[in-house]
Amino acid sequence: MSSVLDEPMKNPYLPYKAEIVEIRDEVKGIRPIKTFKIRLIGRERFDYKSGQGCLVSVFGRGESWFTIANSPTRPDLEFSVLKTGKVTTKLHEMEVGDVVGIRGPLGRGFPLEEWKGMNIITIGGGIGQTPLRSIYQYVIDNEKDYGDLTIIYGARTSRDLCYRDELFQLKEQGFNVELSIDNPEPDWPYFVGFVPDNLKRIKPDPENTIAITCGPPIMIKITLRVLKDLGFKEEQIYTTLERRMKCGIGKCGKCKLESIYVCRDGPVFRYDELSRLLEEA
Amino acid sequence: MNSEILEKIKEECRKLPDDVSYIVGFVRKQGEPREILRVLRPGEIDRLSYSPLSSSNPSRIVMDLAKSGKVAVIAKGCDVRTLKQLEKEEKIKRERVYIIGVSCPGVIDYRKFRNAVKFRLSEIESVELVGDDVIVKANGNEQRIPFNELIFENCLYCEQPTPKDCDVLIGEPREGRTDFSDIEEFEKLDREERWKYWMDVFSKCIRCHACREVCPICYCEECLVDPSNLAVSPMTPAEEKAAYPRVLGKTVSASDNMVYHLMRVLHHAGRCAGCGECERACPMELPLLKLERKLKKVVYEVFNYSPDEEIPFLSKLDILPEV
Amino acid sequence: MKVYNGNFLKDVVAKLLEDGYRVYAPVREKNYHVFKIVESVDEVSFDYVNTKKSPKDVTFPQNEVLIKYGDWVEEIPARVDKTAIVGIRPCDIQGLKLMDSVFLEDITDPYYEAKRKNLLVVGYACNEAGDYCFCTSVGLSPFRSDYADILVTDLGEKQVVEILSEKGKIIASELNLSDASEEDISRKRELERKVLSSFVRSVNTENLKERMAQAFNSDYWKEVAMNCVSCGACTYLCPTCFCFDIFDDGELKGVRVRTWDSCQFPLHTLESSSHNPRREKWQRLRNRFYDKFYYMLVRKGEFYCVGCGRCIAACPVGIDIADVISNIPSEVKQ
Amino acid sequence: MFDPKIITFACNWCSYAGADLAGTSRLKYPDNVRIIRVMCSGMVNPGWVLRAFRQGADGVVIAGCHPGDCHYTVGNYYAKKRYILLKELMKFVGFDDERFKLLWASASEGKLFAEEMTAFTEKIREMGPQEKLRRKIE
Repeated sequence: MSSVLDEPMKNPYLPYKAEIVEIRDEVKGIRPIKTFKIRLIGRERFDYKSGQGCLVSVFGRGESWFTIANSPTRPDLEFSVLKTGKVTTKLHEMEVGDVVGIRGPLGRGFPLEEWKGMNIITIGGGIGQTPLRSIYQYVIDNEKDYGDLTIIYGARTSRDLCYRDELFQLKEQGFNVELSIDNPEPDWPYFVGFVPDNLKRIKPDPENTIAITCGPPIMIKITLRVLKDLGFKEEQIYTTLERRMKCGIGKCGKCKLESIYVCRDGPVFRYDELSRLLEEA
Repeated sequence: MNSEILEKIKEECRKLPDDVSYIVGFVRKQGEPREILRVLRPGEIDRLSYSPLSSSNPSRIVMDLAKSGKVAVIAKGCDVRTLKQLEKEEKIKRERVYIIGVSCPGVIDYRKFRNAVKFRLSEIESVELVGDDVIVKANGNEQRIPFNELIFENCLYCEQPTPKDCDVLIGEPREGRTDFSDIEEFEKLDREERWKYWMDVFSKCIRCHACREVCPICYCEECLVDPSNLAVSPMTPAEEKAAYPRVLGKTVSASDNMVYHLMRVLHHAGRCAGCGECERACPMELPLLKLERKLKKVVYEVFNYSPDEEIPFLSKLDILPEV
Repeated sequence: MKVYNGNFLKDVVAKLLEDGYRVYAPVREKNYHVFKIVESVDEVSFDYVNTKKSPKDVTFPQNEVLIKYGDWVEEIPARVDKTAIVGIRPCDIQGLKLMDSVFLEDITDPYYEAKRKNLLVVGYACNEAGDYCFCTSVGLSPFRSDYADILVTDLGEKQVVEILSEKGKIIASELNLSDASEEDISRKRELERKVLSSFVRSVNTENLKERMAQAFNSDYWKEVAMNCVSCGACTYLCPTCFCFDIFDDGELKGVRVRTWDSCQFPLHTLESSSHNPRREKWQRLRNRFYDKFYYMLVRKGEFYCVGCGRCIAACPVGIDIADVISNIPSEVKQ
Repeated sequence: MFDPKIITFACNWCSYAGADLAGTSRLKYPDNVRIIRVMCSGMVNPGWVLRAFRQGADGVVIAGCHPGDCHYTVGNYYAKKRYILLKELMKFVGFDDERFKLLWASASEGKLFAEEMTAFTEKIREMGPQEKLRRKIE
């Protein structure tokens, strides 16, 4: 009996059918990361904003939230998946052509329209680079609307750097890309140390600038302090929060942070929205 | 009667060895005659209370506190047996616990009490056990109820009302008895009647896990059935998390609830002291002790294992029947 | 305001059964009452203060199959037929209203809506407060509700029937009601005064928001949670606890089931990176109190506790929400 | 004709080898028996037995070495203890405990293994499908 429940648009729990068209190995080793390029089957891609995410569904295992890694100006949907649990392990075993479920776009994206004409700085750590990649791809594709772009990104070791070749390519094209790794390695020409220290070294000018930071909770905490010291006002800083996400539509209560549903009112937040919380986010 | 016991308890608490940093005892709840377990400092002895409604088993709290300091505990017969079992499983060091044993005539089932008492719970001032009657006093008048109408059913089959290995004993010793007549009665039913009975019981279970969380010997961080926590660390490899042996998830039905309870009870073989916390905690008032007592009957009769043995039941392999 | 000679509640159950409704009504189970689907009127019993479990599982069942899957989505079962709940207390009706505002606003939950829009709600005003009731402290009344279709007050040999919605009018018209006389109304007022005086518990909610904002990092919450065992009894009985989990049962072929979940279970917020925003039991317990008296007040403008007292009765270690909220320290003990 | 599903946990050193021997010496036993190889019968968790019944198995057998020849000396004693406890509880709650069987079969007893499996399958076929613990939410 087909009812309102049968169409994905009407039933927010029903995933779109989609297939994997390309798999790229970003990082190998014990914490492998793969980027999946996924195309909806029999349906146009929904439009979305950078920073929004999808719940990728593997029937029999469950669903996991991944921020969309590519900008809306680029084709299909890309998700970078760190192998860490039930769903992600199954995803890492999948090949091109396998079918997955996609529920999205979910959450609130970055307000890129408001940022027109301003400089953009992305500060990423480890797998946190995914939403930032969506931003700088969008900024690059609309270069004339924005000021200059700075990409600050760091990881544990050079092997853990996500989107490494793409970032080196951007560096050659003249973009201001500042990479860093935590401990020294033989042929590593760039900065060695944590991302917030790299940020202190670069000392970006807060005038007419938006800073977006994403990564492990500790890195975000220190980065926010460094940005405040550099003179950034709270309205100029954006970040994303990591929570357990299940329904993705602000109902199940797993992602609740005080009165905020991170999956519905986030995961993107302007810093002043978080500073009023009782608990330190 | 129990006001004398309370005086003796307080007296003992004043003579505690000075290295005792916590006292685990009962405190009367505000607004109703219920007795709540509380961790008190040696200075707060006058907050202590004791009545036939002091039914909870303090072993769970003692197990946590004994890790960081010496604990004095006011314990009944079944509580001491649980402490002994936890000591057998090296979860508690005996020298870390100072046991004030109280010989127990049986506790009141609060549900029966609430149905039988004619006052509002907030009006009740005291509940005294005098001889075979419970005297309930409330704003001036008094109600006298026979104790055997209020007694917690499990206490009728108590094996050890007097704590065995305790530092000081209050009240004169009482004899326990091993009696499985209720289980034998139930086993007379034929298979389909038994199945129908348990299906009716487990169709009411809402899987709130109160029975598992209050049980002093159900201390695993992660359970095989419907876990409410997973023992995960940042170093746990992804394959291990992906391959968790999941016997039962969150699906709820009479048969799934039965799998949940069978697995929970199976792990109590030879360990359960019969304190009755699970049945008291169950919001849907299910007869959970029936399963535990059946398993205890099997452990005693088929394996003839006695709980006072030093070696835990699971590691004793020379008691297997020949069949 | 109408009046019905005899037992309107029982007769309306019979009527609804005739009209093919699926009727939830209170049924006595040994020691307590529970809402159950009844086949005939004689199963029903209305002499209760409140049911053991809240009636939230009428519209939000403990297990609900969202999707049956095989090689892809096989089927989405959504049975939609006329249902009615008879004998629901005003505090549980408020619970229903609070649940509706989460499930039906912003993004509508179709499974919930399929059940909710076909539900007829026949409320039953209280004759006497229970040992743990404190609904008047959270701004509710034991004998008024604007969210039911019909509200019935029992005067003994007759029952006052207030029709509050179109749906209610259609059903009520099939039973012969007469207008309430002055004497009926004064008897109802008299009963209402008696009920109000029978409350023994209350919660001090005066400048609660500031007190809670200040007390968030106080050690008070560690003391309150000292005995807590993090079981789910309070949340599973609570009419305004509707957190849920979605669980796939079956590797290649199976069902994606929505099931109740509790913020008291660590697994509720455990991330696969093993980070857990509420790892300690006192954080989880504090979260339950703050969610009902602070967070949802900030978000939805209403207390998300209806004062039914079920969690006080069911707590195995005697944690009492009324005492805990009333005794929140005003200045923070650091 | 009802085709039962039998799950057998066969210990790697004795029963699994016994099953192999039955196969190599062309002894027939019904193919409804699905064998899961475990390193020792003592490793079989009673939860897996209940999970098998929940997933729709009609019969479950734990096959291990005879008491005394266990490769890990005491594995089969643990298996026997758990078997007795679970079987007693099953009887108590009214589940058909004949569907749950413990079998000692050493590596050389291929014939015994085949006969036991055939007899057990026939008995389960008579008893019919197992509906009691099967998961109800389909």
